[in-house]
Amino acid sequence: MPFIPHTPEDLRAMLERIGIPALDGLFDEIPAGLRLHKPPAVPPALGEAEVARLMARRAVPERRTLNFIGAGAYEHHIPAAVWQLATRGEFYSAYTPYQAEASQGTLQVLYEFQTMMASLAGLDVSNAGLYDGASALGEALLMAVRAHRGARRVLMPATVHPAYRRVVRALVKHQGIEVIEVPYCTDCGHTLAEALEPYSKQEVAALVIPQPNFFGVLEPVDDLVNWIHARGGLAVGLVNPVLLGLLKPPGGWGESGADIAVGEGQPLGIPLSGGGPYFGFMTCKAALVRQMPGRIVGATLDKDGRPGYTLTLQAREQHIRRSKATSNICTNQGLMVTAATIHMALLGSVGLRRVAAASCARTQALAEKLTAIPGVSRLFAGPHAHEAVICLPASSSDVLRSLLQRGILGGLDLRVDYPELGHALLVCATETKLTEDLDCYAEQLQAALQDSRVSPC
Amino acid sequence: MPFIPHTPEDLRAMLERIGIPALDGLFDEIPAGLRLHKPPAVPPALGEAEVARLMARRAVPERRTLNFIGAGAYEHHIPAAVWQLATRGEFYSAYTPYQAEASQGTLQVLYEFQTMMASLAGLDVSNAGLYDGASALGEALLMAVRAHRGARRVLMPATVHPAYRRVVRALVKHQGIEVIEVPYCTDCGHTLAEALEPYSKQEVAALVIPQPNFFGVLEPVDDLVNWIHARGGLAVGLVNPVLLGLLKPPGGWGESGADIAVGEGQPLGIPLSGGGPYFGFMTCKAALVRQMPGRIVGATLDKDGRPGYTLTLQAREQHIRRSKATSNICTNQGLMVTAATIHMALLGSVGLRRVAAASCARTQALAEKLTAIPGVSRLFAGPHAHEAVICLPASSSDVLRSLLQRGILGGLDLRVDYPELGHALLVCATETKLTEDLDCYAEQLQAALQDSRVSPC
Amino acid sequence: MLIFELSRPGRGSFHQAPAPVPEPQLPPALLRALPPLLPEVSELDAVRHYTRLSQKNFSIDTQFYPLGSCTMKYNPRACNQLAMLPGFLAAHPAAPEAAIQGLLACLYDLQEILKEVTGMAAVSLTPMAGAQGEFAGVAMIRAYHDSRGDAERTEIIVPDAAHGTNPATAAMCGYATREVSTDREGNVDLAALRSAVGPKTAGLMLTNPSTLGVFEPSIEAIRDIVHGAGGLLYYDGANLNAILGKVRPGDMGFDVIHVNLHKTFSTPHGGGGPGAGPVGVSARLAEFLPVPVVAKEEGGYRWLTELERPRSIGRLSAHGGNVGVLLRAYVYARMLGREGMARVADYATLNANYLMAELARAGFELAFPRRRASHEFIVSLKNLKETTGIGAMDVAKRLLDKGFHAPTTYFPMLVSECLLIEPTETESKETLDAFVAAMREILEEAHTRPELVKNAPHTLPVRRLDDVKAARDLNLTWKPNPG
Amino acid sequence: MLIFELSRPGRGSFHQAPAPVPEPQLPPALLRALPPLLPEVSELDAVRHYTRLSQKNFSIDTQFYPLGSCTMKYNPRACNQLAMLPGFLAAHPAAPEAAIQGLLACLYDLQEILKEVTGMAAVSLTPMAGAQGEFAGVAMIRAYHDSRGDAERTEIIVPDAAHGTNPATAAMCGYATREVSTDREGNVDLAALRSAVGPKTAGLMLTNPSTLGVFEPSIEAIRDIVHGAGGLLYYDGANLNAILGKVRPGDMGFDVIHVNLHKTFSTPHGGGGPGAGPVGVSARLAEFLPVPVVAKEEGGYRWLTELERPRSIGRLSAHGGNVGVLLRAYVYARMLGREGMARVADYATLNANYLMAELARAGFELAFPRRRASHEFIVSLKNLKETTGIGAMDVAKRLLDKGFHAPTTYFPMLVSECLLIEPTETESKETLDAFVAAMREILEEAHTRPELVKNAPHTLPVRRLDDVKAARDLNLTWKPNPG
Ligand SMILES: Cc1ncc(COP(=O)(O)O)c(C=O)c1O
Ligand SMILES: Cc1ncc(COP(=O)(O)O)c(C=O)c1O
Repeated sequence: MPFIPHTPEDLRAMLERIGIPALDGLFDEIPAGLRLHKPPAVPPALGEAEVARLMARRAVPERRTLNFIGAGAYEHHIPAAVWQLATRGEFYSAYTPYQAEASQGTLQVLYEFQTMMASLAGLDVSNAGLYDGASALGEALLMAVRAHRGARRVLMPATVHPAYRRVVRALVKHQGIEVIEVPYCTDCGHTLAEALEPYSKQEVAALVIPQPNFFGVLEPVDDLVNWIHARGGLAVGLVNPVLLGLLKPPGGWGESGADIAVGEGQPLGIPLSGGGPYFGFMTCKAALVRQMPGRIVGATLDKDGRPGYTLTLQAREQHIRRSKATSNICTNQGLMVTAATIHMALLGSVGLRRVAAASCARTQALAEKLTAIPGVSRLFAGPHAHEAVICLPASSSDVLRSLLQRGILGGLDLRVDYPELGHALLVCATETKLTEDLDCYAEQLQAALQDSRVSPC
Repeated sequence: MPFIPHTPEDLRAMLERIGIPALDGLFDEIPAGLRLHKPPAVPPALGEAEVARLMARRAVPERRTLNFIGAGAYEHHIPAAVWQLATRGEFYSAYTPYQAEASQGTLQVLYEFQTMMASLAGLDVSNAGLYDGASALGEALLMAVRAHRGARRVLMPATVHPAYRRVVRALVKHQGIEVIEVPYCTDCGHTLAEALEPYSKQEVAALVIPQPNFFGVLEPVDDLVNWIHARGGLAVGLVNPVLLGLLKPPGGWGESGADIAVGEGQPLGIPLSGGGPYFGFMTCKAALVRQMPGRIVGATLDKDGRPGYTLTLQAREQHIRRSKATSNICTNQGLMVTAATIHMALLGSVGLRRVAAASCARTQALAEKLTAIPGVSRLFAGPHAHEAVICLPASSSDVLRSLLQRGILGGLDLRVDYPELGHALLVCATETKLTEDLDCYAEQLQAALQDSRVSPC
Repeated sequence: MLIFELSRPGRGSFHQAPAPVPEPQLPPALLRALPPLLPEVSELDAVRHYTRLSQKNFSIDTQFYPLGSCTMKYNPRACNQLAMLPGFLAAHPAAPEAAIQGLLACLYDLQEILKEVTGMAAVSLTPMAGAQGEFAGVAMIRAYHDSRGDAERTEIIVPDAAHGTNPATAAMCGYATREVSTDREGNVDLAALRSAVGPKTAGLMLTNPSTLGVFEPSIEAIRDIVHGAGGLLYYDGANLNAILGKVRPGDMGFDVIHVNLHKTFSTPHGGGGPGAGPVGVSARLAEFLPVPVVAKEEGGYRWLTELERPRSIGRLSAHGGNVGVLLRAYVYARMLGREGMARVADYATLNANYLMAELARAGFELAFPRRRASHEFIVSLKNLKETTGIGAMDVAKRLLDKGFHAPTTYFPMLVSECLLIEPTETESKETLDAFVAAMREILEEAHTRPELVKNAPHTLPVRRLDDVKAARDLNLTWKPNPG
Repeated sequence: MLIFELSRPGRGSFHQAPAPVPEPQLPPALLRALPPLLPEVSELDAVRHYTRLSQKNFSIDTQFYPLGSCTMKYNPRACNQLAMLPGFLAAHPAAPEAAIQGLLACLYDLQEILKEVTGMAAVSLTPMAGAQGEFAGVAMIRAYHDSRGDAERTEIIVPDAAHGTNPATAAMCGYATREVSTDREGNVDLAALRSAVGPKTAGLMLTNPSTLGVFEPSIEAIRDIVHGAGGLLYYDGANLNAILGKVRPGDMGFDVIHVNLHKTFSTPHGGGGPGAGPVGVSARLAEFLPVPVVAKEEGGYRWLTELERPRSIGRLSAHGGNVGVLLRAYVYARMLGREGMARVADYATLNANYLMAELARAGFELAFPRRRASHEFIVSLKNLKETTGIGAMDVAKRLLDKGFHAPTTYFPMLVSECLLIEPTETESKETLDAFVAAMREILEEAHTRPELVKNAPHTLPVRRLDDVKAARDLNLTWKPNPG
C-alpha cells in the first residue's frame, strides 16, 4: 500500500485496541446513504517508475526553444545551490513555524529575507511573503484603504500588468473599493501627471506606481509619489526585485518615498515552472506594519537570554482576529521565500546589480537588432529596463507562430490587452541571452516576416 | 574569485601576520627556474550560468533512444528518494569516516550495507565497497591467492565479461599470477565440468564462477563449486546483486558454498552515467576476513557503553600496513554505497525479487519476439536471466547502426570478443521496458533487416 | 549568526552573476545610490549557513508531526523530483499552448481526478492555498446570488469551531459572519442553525469532519436547512483526508469545495507553503469558477480565460496558480490511484482512533469521548492545568524535547487547553506507540517534576522564546551596528 | 536504531518495484530459498532514517575540515547538478559513440586541461582513485622498463614520509619498496637517495610538496639522481592543490603523475569516494597509458581501447572510469578557468601559512618552523603529550566538540603526535581565526582541565569509541535476535 506502513498484524492489533472488528467500523457515524461503495473512478495506481516515465514524457517540450517572453515571469540563472538547499527535507517538509523553538531554521531564514527585502525596497519593514505579485498588489490596496480610513478609491495606471489589474479587481471588488484605471501616454508609454488630474479633487486612498511598468518603460516615480502624497493618499510601488539592485528603491521615490512596495518574487531564484509557485513580497513604512497582511517574523530572546526568532504580530492574522484580520491568508509560499533568500545571499548586492544591468543591456541590444529589420520599429522611445515593445509590419500572432516553429518564443502579443498599439510585441532578454541568441532571434524574425504564412498588415 | 573568500583586506592582514609583502613570497622555496610566469593555457573562467548552458547542451543525446544494452551496466528504476538523500551535503561532502565520532551517519550506513550484502550473498561478511565489479574480481583473485598460500594459478571462464577479464589481467599480472581461460560450451553457453578437467591435477588457487554469465546464461554453480573445493581451491562467485534477490546466493552453491562473492553494485540504484562511478562489492566467509581488501566497519561501544560504529581491521590497509597491505585501495566509492543502501532499504527483499523476476521475464519475452522474426535466432537455448544472445542474418554492426537511427540501442555487438558466434548481439531488457517497448524493438529490427544499407551475410 | 554577520565587503565571488556589461542606458536620477543590504559571502559560507540552519528545523523527514488540521504526512520524494524535471521548470507561463501540451495534460487530468473524488461537477486549480480557495468559493456564492439578482444575502454562517480563514474570507468577500454554536458532542447545534438562517443567508461554510475531529452526522439535515433558506453550502476541504474515497462532499450536497493539496494530496508544506487550494463546484456554479481552467479539445489542451469565461469571478493569480504544486499533487494522485484513495481515509482514521484510545488509556481526557475520531481528535488538558498548572503549551514544548513535533494547540478555541492531534496514515504503529509513551512520561513529569515541563524545551537550539517581547519591541529586520 | 530494527514483515509498499509478473523460466534448483535480510520499511521510515543519520555526520557543508593531505575544500553544488543532468545519467557505457558526443567532448576537454596544468604529454582519465592512478603509473614504469628489456629493476624508492598507498602500490606492481629518509628540514636526504639508487631502481615515487607540507627544493637534484640511475620519476599528485598554476610536475622532470580530482578539482569525497585519479605521462610513456582514452578526430570524439593501444598497461575498470566524477571536475575546472587555477595555490598556501603563523603564536610547536608551509603544515604535540598526557588524538576529539573536524592525526608517521593541518583556499580568515581560538582554548584546557580533553568528545552522538573492542569482538553485520 503506497505510503501506508501498516502490516496486517498492525491492523489487527490496532482494531482490537479500538474495539471494532474491521476498518469499516471507523466510519459508522457517516450516514449510510452517503457512503461510497466502490472506489473512485480515477486511474489505477502507478508505481513510481511508471509515473516517472509518464512525467518524463510530458516534461519534454516539443522542441528546444529560445525564450524572449518576460511579461511578469523572467528566465534568470539560478545557482545550483539554491534548490539543492531549499529542497532539503528539513526545509521542504516542515510546517509553518508556529512552534518557534523547533523551527529556528525557517524562522531565521524568514528574518533574513525580511531584512533583505526591506533594504532592497528602501522601506522599514517586510512581511515574510504573500502568494504572488498580483495578489500582493491586491493586498496592498486593501491595506492602503484600511490605513486611509476614508477613501475607498484607488488609482491604477493602465501600464500595470493586465493580469495584475484583473487579479486586483477580483480581490477587492467585494469590499466596495473603486479601482480607477489611469490611461498612459501612447507616445512615451508611461503615466503622465496630467492623466491624474481628473482625480486630484477626489479622495484617493492610493496610487499604484509600477517601476518599470508592463512595457518595460520607466515611470516618473518621483512626480507620481509627490502627486499622491500631496492628496493624502498612499503611494504603492509595484517593483521587480532584481531591478531594485539597479533602480532607485521605492523608499527613495519623491520627497517622502512610497509607503508600500510590493512585487513578484519569481525573478529571485524561482524557476518559471509554468507560472508558479512564485511568491509575492510586501514592504512598507514602519507606521503601517500593523495593517500588513501575511506572516511576520520578529527577533526576540529565549528564557536564557539567547537570541531567537518567532512569528509575531499574529493578532493581525486570521487565526487570532478571524473576521477582523488584515487578510485571510494563511499558508503562503514559504519554500519559495527560503529559496529566494539563499539566491540573494549567493548573488549579493553586486551580483544582483549585475543581473539587472545585464538584463537591461541585453534587451536594449535586442531592441536595436530587431528594429534594424525593415518595418520593425520600437514603440515608446524613452529609457526602458529589460522589456521593450516592438511593432511589426505583419500580424503579430502569425509572426509568433512562425517564430515558434523556428524554435523561438518571440515575446508576448499585446493585441488582446492593448489593441491600440497595433501589431505590438513585448519582448524581453535577460542576462541568460547571449549575443548569439539575440542574433538568432533577429535572423529568425527576418525569416518569419518573409514567411508566406505571415500576413502583412 | 570563484570559491575563494578572501577580501583585499583579509589578504593584507594575513600577509602581514605571515610577515611577507606579497603572495609571491609564499613560493620562495620553489626553484625560480621552475616557476610558471603565466597562467596555464586552459580556457578562461566561465560563470556558473555559462557552464550550465554548455553542459545542458552536451547532456542532450542526439535523440531519445530506447536502450537494450546491458552487458554489465543495467537500466533500472531508481527511487527519487535515493539520490535526494545521498546528495545531502552531510553525505556528499564528508570525508572517509576516520573520525568515527563525527561520522556515525556514514558509518552506520556502511554497517547496514555490509549486513545487506552479506545476506544477499549468503556469506558471513562484506566489506564497505571497492571501485567496481571488474576490479573487485581482480582483488578477489589476489585475495584467493594470498589465502591459498601455494598456488598462483586461477581459472577464469571465458563466459566472464570480457572487460572484467582484461581488468583482472591488468591488476594481477605483476604478481606472477597465472590466469587461465576456460572455454565454454558453444551449444549451451556455459562452462562445463569437462572443460576444467585439464587443470584437475594442477594446483589451482581459485575458480571464478559467474552467475549469470556474460551471455545471461546460468552456470552449473553447484558442480563448479564442488569441483574447485575438491581440489583445494577457492570458489569466487561473480554475481549481479539484483538477481541475488531471485537466484541462489553464492553462500549456498554446492556443498559448502562459494568462499568469496564479488560483483558490480551499479544495478542497486546507481545511474548508468556513462560508465561510472559505480561500485564493487565483496563478501566472503568469516575465515577470510583478514585477507579482505577495502574498508570494513564494525560495531562497538563508546565510553558510556552506547553502541556506535567505527572502521575496523585497519591493520589490513595501506595506511597502516603499507607495502604489506591487502591492497593499495584507499578512497573507494562511499557515496555510491550509501545510495545503494538506501535503494535496497526502499525496495526490500520482495521489491528486489520483483525487479529481478521482471527483468528476467522481460528479456525472455524480448528474445521470443525477436526470434519470431525470420532469420533471427537465439543462441544458447538453456535458461537465461536478463540477457540473451541473438543471432542475426545480417552484419550486426550494420544492424545496430540502422537501429540507432531508429532510436534504438539494440544491444552489444559480440563480434570483437566472441568472433566464433557470428553475427551475435547480447540484448537485455530490464523491468523498465514495457511490452510496447519490446514490440517497438521487434518492429524496428524487422525494418532494419530490410534496410538496404544492412548487408546480409 | 545571521548571514549578514558573515558578510565582508569584497567577499562575493560573482561567479553566479553575469560578467559586467557596458551600463544600460538609464537616467541617473532613477538609479539606486546605495547598494541594498545583501550579504557578501562566499558560496561555501552560504551553503554552510543554510545547511546548518536547516538542521535547526523539525520536519516530516526527521520527526513525527501530529499537527491537527494540518495533515503532515509523508511528502513522496518522487513528487518533488518529477515536478522539477527541467522540461517543466523551463515552461514560461505565457508560452503558446502548443509548446506545453504535456504540462497542460497533467493539469487537466488533475482537474478530472479532483472532480471524481469530491463529487463536484467542475474544478479550477488556480487558488494558491486553502484560504484563496475559500475566497474563490465564497466569491462564487456571491456571484451566484448576484446573478439571480438576489442582493439581500449579506451573511455567511460559520460554526464556532471553524478555522479562522472561514470568517476572514467571508469578510474579504464583503459578508458579515454569523456564528452558530456547537453542541456537547461536537455537532452543529441544529436549533441554532435553524434560527440563524433566513433571507440574509448567503451560505454556510462547514468543515466536515469538523475541526473538532468528528464527522457531522446531521449533514443531510444541515444541507436541507441551508438550501431551504436559499443559501449555498461551502465545504472547507482541509479535512478531506479523513473521507477520501469514503464519502464525497458533492454527494453530501455541497455546492462549493476547496481542497488543500498540501494536506490531502501531500504536497510539501515547505515551512509555510506553497500550497494549492483548488475549488470544485456543482453544475450551477461552474460558470463562475476562477480562470484559467484547462480544457481538452480536438486539437489538444488549452487554457480557458476571461475571454471564454465572461462570468468567472476572475483571476486570482497572474498566471495559472501554483503549477509546480499541482504537478506534485498529480504525481501523488497517480501513485495512489483508485485503490489508494480510499486507503488514505481508512488508515488516517485508524491511526487517529488508535492513538485516541491509547491516550485515553494513558490517562488523557478526550474532548469527545463518546465520538468516533475522524482523522484527528482532541485531548483537553483543562483538568491537568487546574491540578498541576501544566497546560497545553507546556506539554507541547516538552514533546519537542522528546523528539516529537507538538500537536496543534489552542485550536479550535472551543475546547480549553486543547491538543488537536492528527497522526495521518503514513505513520506506523511503532511511531504512535512511541508518542503515547512520551505523552505518558510527560503526564508523569507533570505531577513529579512540573518545573521540567514548564521550562521546556531544554534540548533545542533555543529555550522557550519570549513572544511578548517579540511583539512589544518589534525587531523585524537586522541592522548593521545596532549599538 | 538500525534500518533492520525498523523492519516489519509485510510493511514494504512495493510502489518502487514493478508489478509482479508471471515468473520467468528458471530452474528451481538455482533459485533462492530464503529471502535476503533487507528491511521492510515504508518510504517515510527510510527517508526519516537516512535523513537523521546524515545529520550525525560532519561534512564540508556543515563544518571546517582541516584534514591534511585530503584537501577538503568546498564542492561546488553546480558540479553536482550538471553532472546529474538526465542526459548524462542515462548514457550507457556501451552506447555507440555517436550517441554520446557531448559526454565525450567533456572528457576530452578535461584530458587537455590536465595535460596543461600538469605539464605532461598525455593523460588517461580512467583510474578510479589516487591509489589506482598510482597503480597505473607504476605499471607504466614497469611497462617502460620491460619494453626496453630492462628486467633488472625490481625496486621502487619512496621517502619515509610517503603515503601508505605508495609502498602498497609498488607491492601490487611486484616491486620491492626501498625507503629513503628525510632530513631535519623535511627534505629528502640526498646522500641517502644517492646510495639507494642503482641498477635495481625502477623509479622514485615522490609527493611534492611532500606530506610534511614542504616543497622539496632539491627536486632538480633528485630528478638528476634518479634519471641518472635509469629510474623514472613518479609524482603523487595528491598535493597538486599547493602548486596548481605555479609550477608543473612535467617541468620538474616527472615522468608520471596521478592527480586526485577529489582533492585539487574539488569533486566530493562522498564519505569515502568516489574519487578519480587520472594519470599523466611524458611522451615516452604515452603508449602505455591505461585505456580507454578519448580521441578527437575528424568525425567527432571516440574512445581508444586495447585495439588501438596494444601496448597499454590495460584496463582498470570495466568501462571508462568514474565518468560522473570526471564531469564534476570538468565543470569545476571550467569555472576556475585560466585565472582561477593559480589562485587556488596562492590562497591555499596563504591560508596554510597564516594558520601556521597563528598557531605558532598561540603556543603550538611546528614540526618545521623554519620552512614555508605549502598548502598544509604540521604541528607536533610531542611536548604537550609529555607534560600533560594530552596527545594528538585528544586534541583532535576535543576539536570535534568545538564544531571543527579534526586535522589528520598520526600521519605522516615521521613526526610524533602530529597534526597535519590543511585549511584549503575556500575557507575564510574568520573561520581560520575561530579555529585558532578553539586550539588556544584546548591548549588552556590541556593544562587546567586535562580530563575534559582526554574524555572528549562530549557533544557528539557518541562518546569516544572503543576501537580495540571493534577489532577484537568483530561485529560486521547485524543479526536478528542477537540474544
Ligand atoms: C480547517 C482549515 N481550513 C482552512 C485552512 C486554510 O488553508 P491554507 O492554509 O492553505 O490557506 C486550514 C489550514 O491551515 C485549515 O486547517
Ligand atoms: C599523499 C597521498 N597519496 C595518495 C593518496 C591516495 O589517493 P586515493 O585515496 O584517492 O586513493 C592520498 C589520499 O588519500 C594521499 O593523501
